[in-house]
This record gives sequence, structure tokens and C-alpha cells, in this order.
Amino acid sequence: MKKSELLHAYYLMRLARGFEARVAEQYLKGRIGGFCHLYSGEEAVAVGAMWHLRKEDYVIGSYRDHAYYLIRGGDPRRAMAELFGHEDGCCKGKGGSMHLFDRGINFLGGYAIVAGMCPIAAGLAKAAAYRKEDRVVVCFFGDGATNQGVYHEALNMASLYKLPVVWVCENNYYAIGTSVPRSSARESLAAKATAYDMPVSTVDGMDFLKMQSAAGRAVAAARAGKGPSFIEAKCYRYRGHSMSDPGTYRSKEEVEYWKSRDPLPHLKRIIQDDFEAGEEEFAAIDARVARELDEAVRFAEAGRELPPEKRLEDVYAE
Amino acid sequence: MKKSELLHAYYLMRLARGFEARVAEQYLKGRIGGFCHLYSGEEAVAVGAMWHLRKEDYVIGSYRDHAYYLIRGGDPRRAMAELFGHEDGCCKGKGGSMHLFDRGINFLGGYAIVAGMCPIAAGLAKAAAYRKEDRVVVCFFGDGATNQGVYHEALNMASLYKLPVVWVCENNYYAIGTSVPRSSARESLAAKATAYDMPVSTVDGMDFLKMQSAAGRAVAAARAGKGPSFIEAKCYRYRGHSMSDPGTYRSKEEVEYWKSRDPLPHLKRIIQDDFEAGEEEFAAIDARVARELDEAVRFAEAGRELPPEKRLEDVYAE
Amino acid sequence: MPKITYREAVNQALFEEMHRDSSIIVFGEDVAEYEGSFKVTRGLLKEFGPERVFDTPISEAAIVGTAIGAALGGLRPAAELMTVNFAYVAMDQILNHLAVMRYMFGGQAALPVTLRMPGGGGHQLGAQHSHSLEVHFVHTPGLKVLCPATPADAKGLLKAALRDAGPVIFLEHEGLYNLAGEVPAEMEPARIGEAQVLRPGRDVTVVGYGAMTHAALAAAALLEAENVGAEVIDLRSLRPWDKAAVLESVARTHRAVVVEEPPPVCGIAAEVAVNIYENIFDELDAPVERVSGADAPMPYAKNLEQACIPRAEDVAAAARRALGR
Amino acid sequence: MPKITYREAVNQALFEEMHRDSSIIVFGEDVAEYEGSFKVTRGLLKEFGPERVFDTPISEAAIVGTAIGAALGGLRPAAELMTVNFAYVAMDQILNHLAVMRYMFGGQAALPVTLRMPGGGGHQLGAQHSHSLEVHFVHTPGLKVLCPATPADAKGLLKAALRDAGPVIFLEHEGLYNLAGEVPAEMEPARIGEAQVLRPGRDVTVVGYGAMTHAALAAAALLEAENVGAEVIDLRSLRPWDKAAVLESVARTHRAVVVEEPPPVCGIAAEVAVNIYENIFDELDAPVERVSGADAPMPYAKNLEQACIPRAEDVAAAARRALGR
Ligand SMILES: Cc1ncc(C[n+]2csc(CCOP(=O)(O)OP(=O)(O)O)c2C)c(N)n1
Ligand SMILES: Cc1ncc(C[n+]2csc(CCOP(=O)(O)OP(=O)(O)O)c2C)c(N)n1
Ligand SMILES: [Mg+2]
Ligand SMILES: [Mg+2]
Repeated sequence: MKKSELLHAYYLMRLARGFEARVAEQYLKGRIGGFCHLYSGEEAVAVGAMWHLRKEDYVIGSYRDHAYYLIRGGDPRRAMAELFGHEDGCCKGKGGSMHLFDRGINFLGGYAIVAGMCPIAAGLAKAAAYRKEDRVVVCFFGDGATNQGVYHEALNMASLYKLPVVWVCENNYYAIGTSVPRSSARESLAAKATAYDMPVSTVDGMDFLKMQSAAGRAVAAARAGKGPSFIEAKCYRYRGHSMSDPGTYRSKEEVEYWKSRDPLPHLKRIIQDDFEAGEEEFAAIDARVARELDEAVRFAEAGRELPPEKRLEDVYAE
Repeated sequence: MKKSELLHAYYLMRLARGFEARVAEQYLKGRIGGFCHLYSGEEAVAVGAMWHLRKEDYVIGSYRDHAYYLIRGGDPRRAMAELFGHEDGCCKGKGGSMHLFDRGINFLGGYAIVAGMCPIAAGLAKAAAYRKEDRVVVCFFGDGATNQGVYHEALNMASLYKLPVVWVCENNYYAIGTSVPRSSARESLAAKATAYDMPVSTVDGMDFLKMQSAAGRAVAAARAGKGPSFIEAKCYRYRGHSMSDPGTYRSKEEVEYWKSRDPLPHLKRIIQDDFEAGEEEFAAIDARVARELDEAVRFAEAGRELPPEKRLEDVYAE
Repeated sequence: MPKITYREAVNQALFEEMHRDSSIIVFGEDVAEYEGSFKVTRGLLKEFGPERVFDTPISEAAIVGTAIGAALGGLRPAAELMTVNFAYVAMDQILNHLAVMRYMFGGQAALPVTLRMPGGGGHQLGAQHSHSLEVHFVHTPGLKVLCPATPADAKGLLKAALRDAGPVIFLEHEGLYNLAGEVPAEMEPARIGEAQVLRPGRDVTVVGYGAMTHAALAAAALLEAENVGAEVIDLRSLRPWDKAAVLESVARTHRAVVVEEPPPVCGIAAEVAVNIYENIFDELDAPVERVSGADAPMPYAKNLEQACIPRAEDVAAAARRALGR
Repeated sequence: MPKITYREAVNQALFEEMHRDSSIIVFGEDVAEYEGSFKVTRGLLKEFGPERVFDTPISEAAIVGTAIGAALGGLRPAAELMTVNFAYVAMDQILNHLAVMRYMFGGQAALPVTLRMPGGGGHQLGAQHSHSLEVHFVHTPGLKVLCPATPADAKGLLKAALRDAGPVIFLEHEGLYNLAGEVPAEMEPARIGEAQVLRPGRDVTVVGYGAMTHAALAAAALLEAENVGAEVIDLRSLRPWDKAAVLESVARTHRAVVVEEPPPVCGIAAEVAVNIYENIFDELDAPVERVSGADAPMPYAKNLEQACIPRAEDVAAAARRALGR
């Protein structure tokens, strides 16, 4: 991979991480409401999984969706405005944190029902296959989603029809307060997915390079008409499940261990080792991100909610 | 196994087979209505799977339930009356063919929703475990059920809590007109079940002895507190999916092949080989079955439906 | 005009619209090779091939989800749930995805999905297989709900559904599949949300839909013999429903009966009745009569089941009550 | 009398009944070690141990199915669905198993199951997480549906549910968990199916339940300032519901308002209203006013969401309409 590419990956992770730091601030100020789930710590998974995507490919995922949206190329201003509940948010303020969506970048939504988006991903892939479009679908969900019935139905169907889906399971070890071994009879979610006869892999989700390489194989297989693949990305969320979860079910040591494996300094070291990049290059990225996020917050602060009459619009197509 | 035991197994299979021949007759006469699914051809599965059960164990299964009920020790008269929709049927005529049930024999129901009974089986096992009762649950379902979400949820939970369930998948190769390879990404349903980290086996479901021996291991494991097991019983239904299905999606040759492996003559041969049993012993069984079934039909013919006011009873406990 | 069955009418609508619009795909359990468990999709696989017409595993939640995704991806999926009873396992996809997505994504998600589901009682299928689920769908903003009662409407409304921005829940009644009726060979889509007066009358208005329309018509025939003129309105579309047509009729007859197959509590009849009261309270000469399915699960035994489903005689009796006879 | 919160009241009922009856078990997502996502099950695991209080995977359909099986096996399961929104994925187990099994097995299946589900809007959780599902449950024969509005009822009704032959859908309102109120330390179970007059009045009857009871009470306070005496009835139980209490009150006040949180079509308010019309048509001086949630999915933005949920002012305005002011 070229240096510029690696720096771009670094930028994307920084952007997502920085965005969520701002979100946490604004949430505590009461400007953002509802459930708000941060992705911090897992950025390498999303950047790696989407690395090989083209503009026409589809991305879909869970409520933990700020990073998907931004990494896919979404506008941080419209994301922040959405979280503020404003009319210039990407969903006019009707969706909120859990339901970002943007047709323009083929990010087809964050969904609040665990595993609910899995069959939708299969359907997107079916549409692409039927229309003979060269599109791949990347679908993100958590470890907990593998215990929900519809997840199994969707994986089976995608495999049966050889649909171009890359299933990315963010195994961050917990579904709210319940750990994987306490909720899944099989602890290896990759092994569990072999029930559907597709290539599976378990990847270090804290390592961008490993993620992108696994995703590269999966995306290539999907494009080649070989059907779906499953990637179990082992990762960790630094924060509680959502802004309202103190996360006391995890030990300090455990959290510290994972923070010591943070994907950002990890990638930075690799770039520095391989290309002798100077600190100023990273500082420039940090500055760019800060600028963009200042702008996003300003944009959101300047916006306003839809007038209440509009609550009855968008129920049906006109 | 003793000769008397084998003869009893033969009797149970004969009884189930014979009962359903009468059911088919009565159905065509219009005395039985609704959906009516015959088990003919699969008898060795149910007799084998229940072989090691005690009175206090639970049996639960799908709509293809005449055989479960009879083999569990149900009264053929009350089953036939139920199919006639009569008040002295085992469910007062409110259930019908798909919903036999009898507390007295711990047969806890035939259910019409594919896989719908799977979590109920887990719950029965949980109750037994919590109450420290020495009970095992045998749950019957078809190959098609393995594509239904709740099936996966139930197997996972049963394994996680090490509940005493024996999952018996009657893989008769078809779900109505759709064959297993056209509906399941993995053709081996035993391999598919390894997702839940329990002992699995694939058994010739046309062979009573093989079935009972696999079931023996599974029941013993459940009793010993080792949790659930999964048995994939390869078998075949001789008739269409239900009385209204002509079954044209299966070739004559295929049906003939399976009929040539009929579990009844197969067991008869074994008994004759091992014990030199005479034809008259089998003839006596046939006669006994005929007598019981004549009686069942007579009983049903003599009964009547509940008065219509009673349609509003049994909605709630009084 | 050619006479065809309701089953054939649905089939024709699928054929014609699929020829017209290549973005329509059809899938569900046993819809392709088996041609549907009610044979409604007969010939489709042969005509349109396995990419457009395909069988699925027994995975209703994923069937609906796949339809949603396919719609987001630019298609017009027409999925079949083998019977409406199996919509229960797909409720989350229907009520909490399909119905809400356009809204929660600020209008960006186009969801031209049609879900066809045969349903209704009367065939001794017992408690788990005899449901009429319309209330669950009609209660839910974001869905449209159609219930054709005649072969012509089965065709006209399905054509409308397949061209609509959707999403549309299309409820076919199993008891009507063999019903024959005149259906124009060339037919425009019907208009969604329009009721139809099937029989004029000036003494009492009887509102029905689906199979209950036929109970209403039969009741009108009984009442005619008693010199009572019953006006029969077939709602055809339950969400949106044609309030104007119902109010106009009741304002003339001053008496109304509403017939529905599901159990009564929070039913379609309650909704129709309450709208009559709210809008033309002073025009009413008697309370609106509701005739509903029994407030009990459906029993298997034939006599019990028949007593649980509104019949012409029940409807006529309600009309007599409304007329104070 | 001690003052405790609605959350504590639910928790106390669980504690007390579990001490009383060892056949009660509690399970659901994060109910044991995490003590519930709303901390309602706090202390239960410690008190009763992991065999009686346990966490489940995110498998709502199997949670409900397990409760059904456990009940068949002789227990009294009290399962929690983390929120009512997740009942959609378990609808088949709730509506097509739990509700019908006693009936279809001819009365043989005892199903003393309580399903606790927090729900309701008002916390900017968006379209998929803000549902009020009561209509789906109330429409379905075979279920009982309770909606406590106060801490005392939360405790009394849950105790009743845990001793009832069931099955009971127990709907807790997320917006009420922090509400404090007087609750007797020693308390008998409440009676299922009995409404309560929370405030007498002679000009108009306002019927509510759950969080809407509080909108009704606040509206009554507003109306009092206008010299209008509003009688507030809290239904408490939606199936069965206390028709007699409502009719008695409306027969006195001659005017009625019914308030509900879900969307209006085929709603609770429609059912209550239609029963008023059917039974005491001649006592009514004006049409019954329905005040319902918006006929739209729930939006995230605070102002939009607030405009979708009935508020005291909406209820007061409806009362004024009923009074012709
Ligand atoms: C069907 C359903 N059940 C329960 C919930 C409540 N819930 C929201 S997130 C969550 C945990 C999900 O864990 P996981 O899939 O591992 O994803 P993570 O949050 O760790 O990214 C739960 C139980 C839900 N949203 N949907
Ligand atoms: C959830 C659900 N979907 C669809 C059906 C309709 N249906 C009844 S039986 C059946 C096929 C089941 O096949 P399988 O599980 O292999 O059992 P078998 O009938 O072969 O014994 C189908 C699709 C149903 N009853 N429930
Ligand atoms: Mg997780
Ligand atoms: Mg089968």
C-alpha cells in the first residue's frame, strides 16, 4: 500500500474518533438526545472493511453507525446536524444517531434492531445481482447479532443464492453487559458462521492492515460472483455500550489492555516505520480533522429543527 | 434388545402406519378437514427417538404429529375423535390434526408453525432442570425448520444452559416442494448444527435400531446433565406434504427407492433373523392394530362436536 | 367480458405487470418450481426465469428483509408469504423496518414493496393457521393495506400495488381463490383508497371487505326478501380507507353495519364505526352495528369454526337490530 | 406510607412474589448480572441465584418460547423483553403460540407467563425504539394486558400478574420509572380488569392509561382553572378492561375523551369510544373525543417527537371540544 493511502486510512480513523469525541461532548451538553452508541476503538474495522469499496457499492449496519457514515464519505456537518435533530441533518432530524442514511454515498442506513439489517443487506445484493450491476454490499453488525434468528436466515439465503455480501461481525466481546461466552454456545463466531458454507476468517480488528486485507479477499470474491464471506473482526469499544452505560462489567485492566492496542498509534507506527513519515504529517491530519469537526459543530449549532407540522411528512411517498 | 422389545417397536410402527391409513380414508370421505400431514415412512424415527424415554419425559413436535402422539402412548380413539373435530377428542376438537396434545402422556403438542415449538422445548427442559426433575425433552422438527430463525435461537440457548433436550431433525429431504439443497446452504443439517457446540449425529432414520441407539446416547447425555444433542434422521415421507399435495416434485423412482427401505419389513427381517419369529407373531400384531384402529374409527364415528357456544371457552383459565 | 377466478386474476396481474416492468421480482416459499401452495404463481418461473422468480427457505423474516433491500436497490419486489399467519415471524421486518424506514431516513428510502399473503379462516386449519391480520397492518402508519373481494379487484388492485410507491400489504383471501367473476382482458390499475358500492340501498349501509363483502352481499339478499334495502360497500382498501364514501352512504341511510373477519377488539369495524360517529353523529338513527369474528382463537371443528366467522345471517341480524326490528 | 418509584415498585413486586413462590423465574437480556437495562431487576440475581435469575442471548423469540415451555413445565416465568419494541421479533411466539395454546389444546395448557416490557415514547429514541404496542396485544384473544400508571399499581398489578393463570403482557412505561408515589409496604395484588377513578368530576370523563393517565390528570388540572370538572379514569388493565366503570362515569358526565399513546387507527381509544356509543348512545351530548399519538412513525428530533405524543394541552383541548367550548 502506498504512503498516501495509509495516511488516508489514518485520516479516516482520526475523523471517526474525533467526531465521536465531539458527539460525547455535545451529548453531555444535552444537545444530542436518545441512544447514542460510540464506535471509538473499533475504527480499524470499518476503515479496513470498506477499504476496497467503490462508489457504487453499498454499506449498511447497526445503530453504532457514525463511523460507517463518515468513512463511507458522509458529510460530518450533516451527521452532526442529524444528531442535533435538525432539518439539515442527513435524515432531516427524523433519524438521529442510530439512523444515519445517505443515498448519495450509498450508505443505506444504521438500524436500531439488532440484526434487523442483515436480510436487507441480502436484498440489496440480490438487486445488484439481478440488475447485473457490479456492486458489493458490506454489512456491519455485532457479536450479539449472531444470536438473533433473522441473522441466520439472512446468512443462509445469501449463501444459497451466492449473493455479493461481505458480512462483517464486530466482535467487541460484549452485547451491552453480556459477554460472548455467556451468550453464544460457540465462542468463535467464525466457526459458528461455517453453518452457511461460506469463507470465514477471524481477524485482528485493531489492525487496519489485517482488516483491509481480509476485506480485500472477501470483496474480490463477491465481485467475482463467488458469493458472500464472513469476517469476524475482534475488536473493542472503549466506551460503554451507549452514552448511558457506565460499562462497569469490564475491568479497568481489560479496557487498558485494549487501549494499548489502539489502531491509530498502531497504524501511525507502521507508516513511520515503512516510510519515515514525520510528525508534522500526522499533525496536519489532526489539524484537518479538527477543522472539519469545528465546522461540523458550528454547522449543527446554527441549524434548527423542522417545524412540527412536518412530523407527518415522509410517512408515504407523495 | 429383547425380542419382546423389538416386537413392541414393530407394533408401534404398525400402529402409527395403520392409523394414518385410516386417517387418509376418513379424510377422503370428508370426515376429517383442514391440513393433514401423514408421517408414513418415517415411523422408525419417532419410535427410535422415544425408545429410551420414561413416563415423565416430555415430547413435543411439529404438525406431523399423529405418530408422536400414538407412540408416546396416546389413545388412538381420542386422536381419531380429535381429527373428526369431536368433543371427546384429545383437544375437544379444537386442535385438529396439527395440534394433538395430551398432558396425561406428557405429549405437549403438535405445532403448526415451522420451528415454533423449538424454544418451547428449551423452556420445558429449563423447568425440569430448575425443579431438579429427572426429565428429558425430545423435540421433533423437519429439515425445513433449520432455516427458521427461532430454531437457531433455541438451539443456542439450550446449549448455553446445558438443557436436557434431544433435538430430532427429521430430514425427509423436502419442505413441501423444496429440497434441502435448494433451501439450506449446508446440506448436512448435522454439520449446520455444530454451530451450537453440541454432539451431533446423522442417522439412518429408516432403521429403528440405529435410531434408538443414537437416541439412547443423546437421552443418556441429557439425563447426565451434559446438555442437548442433535440427531439428523435421514428419512422419507411416502405421501405428499399434506393430504392436498400430490407430491409431483419427487420422481417415482425416488419414492420407490425409499419404499424399498421401509422400516417395517426391515425390522421384521431383523427380528426373524435374530429370533426366528414366526409369521403368526407378526400377524397377531397386525390383528391387534386392526382391532384398535377399528375401535378408534368406531369411537370417532359415534362422537359429536361440541355445541357451538363452547367455542368461546378455553380462551382464558377460569 | 371473460370470467376468471380470483386466483387467475392475481396470476394475470403478476404476468402483465412483470412483462411491463422488468424490475418486478417474485419470491417466497415454493412460489417458483411448485408454483405456489395455492398455485397462484403458476407459470411465472417458466415465463420469467429463475433470476426473477425464485424459491426461498422457510425464512419469512428474511424474505421480507430481502424484499426491503431489493427495493432499496432499485427493484419492485413482490414477495409472497405462503400464508398471512407466517407474517407473525416477520413482524419486525414488516412493522419495524418496512413501515418506518422511509420516515426515519427522512424520506430517502424508496420502498415499492408488495407483500402478498393469502389468509383468513373457514378451512378448519385451526388456531395457528386461520388468522386475519389486517388490524396489525392497518394500525401501523407507513403501510398500505389492500383486501380485494372480487376477481376484478384482485387484478386491478394488485396492478395498482405493483406500480405504487408502496409499501403495500396485499391480503388475498384463501376462501375466494376459486370465486369466478368478470375481469376485463385489458385492465388499468384500480385506485388505492377507493371503496365501491356493490349494491345500492336506502335503508341501511353494510360495509365489508374481502370475504366479508360476500357475507354482506348475501345478507342484503336476505334483507331484500324482508323489504329492506341494504346498500353494500366494499372497502377494498383498508389503509387508506374511503371514509368519504362510507359517510356519504350512512348520511343517506342513517344506519350502518360494519363486518370484519378478525376478532372485534380494536378492530376494523371499531375504526370505521368511530369515524361514522365522529363525523355524522347527528345523522345516525341507531348505533353502528359491528359484526366481527369471535373473540377467541379459531377452533378446528367445523361447526365451531363456522360459528366464529361472520355469516350472512349474522349480518342480516345486525341490520335488523340497526333498523330496530 | 413509604414513597417509592415506579421502578422500585416493580422491583419490590418481583422480590416479594419470588420469595412467596419458588416457581417464579426471571430471565431476559441483561436482567441478571447487569440488573436490567433500566435497573428494574436490581438485586434479584444476588437474592435468588443464577438458576432463577439469568441472562439470555439477544433472542427474544426464544425468550418468549422458553417462557411458554417453562410454564408448561410447571413454572411461573416472568420474562423481560428489554423493551417492547423487541416484541416485534417475538410476535409469533406471543400472538400465535402464547395466546392460542390453551385454546387449541382444548384447555390443557396452563400458561402462567408474565412478559414484562418497558416501552413508550418521549426519549428521542426514534422510529424503531419508541413504540407502544398495546393494540397488537389487546386485539388478540388469549392475552391479558396491564398498563400501570402509578407506583402502587406497578406493584399491585405485577403481583396480580405473577399469581394469575395468565398469560399476562405487562407494559411498563419507560417515562414513569422515576415517578415516585405512595406504596403500602404490605400490599395485596390488585384486581385485573378494574379501572380506577383518580379524580372525580362531573363535566367530562377523561379515560387514560399508562403515561397517558398523567396527561389526563394534568389536563384535568388545566380544566379546573376553567371551572370544568374532569373525571379522570385510569384503565390500568386494557384486556380485560373495565367497561362498566367507564360507562357509569360517562352516563353521568355525558361527555368523554379517551387518550392513548399509539397511533389512532384501530386504537384503544377507538375501542373504548365505540363501546360508549354502543351502550349509552343516548346519554352522549357530543361525540367521544379521541386523543392519540401521531399517525406516523416516531421522529427523533425533540420538538417533532413531543408533537407526536398526546400532551395535557391536547387532552384539555379535546375536552373543550366535547364541551362545545
Ligand atoms: C432485537 C433487539 N433486541 C435487543 C435490542 C437492545 N440492544 C441494543 S444493542 C444491544 C447489544 C448488541 O450487541 P452487539 O450485537 O454485540 O453489538 P455492539 O453493541 O456490541 O456493537 C441490545 C441487546 C435491540 N436493539 N434489538
Ligand atoms: C413459519 C412457517 N412458515 C411456513 C409454513 C408453511 N409450511 C408448513 S409445513 C412446511 C414445510 C416444512 O418442512 P419440514 O420442516 O422439512 O418438515 P416436513 O413437513 O418435511 O416434515 C411449510 C413451509 C409454516 N407452517 N410455518
Ligand atoms: Mg458487541
Ligand atoms: Mg422435510
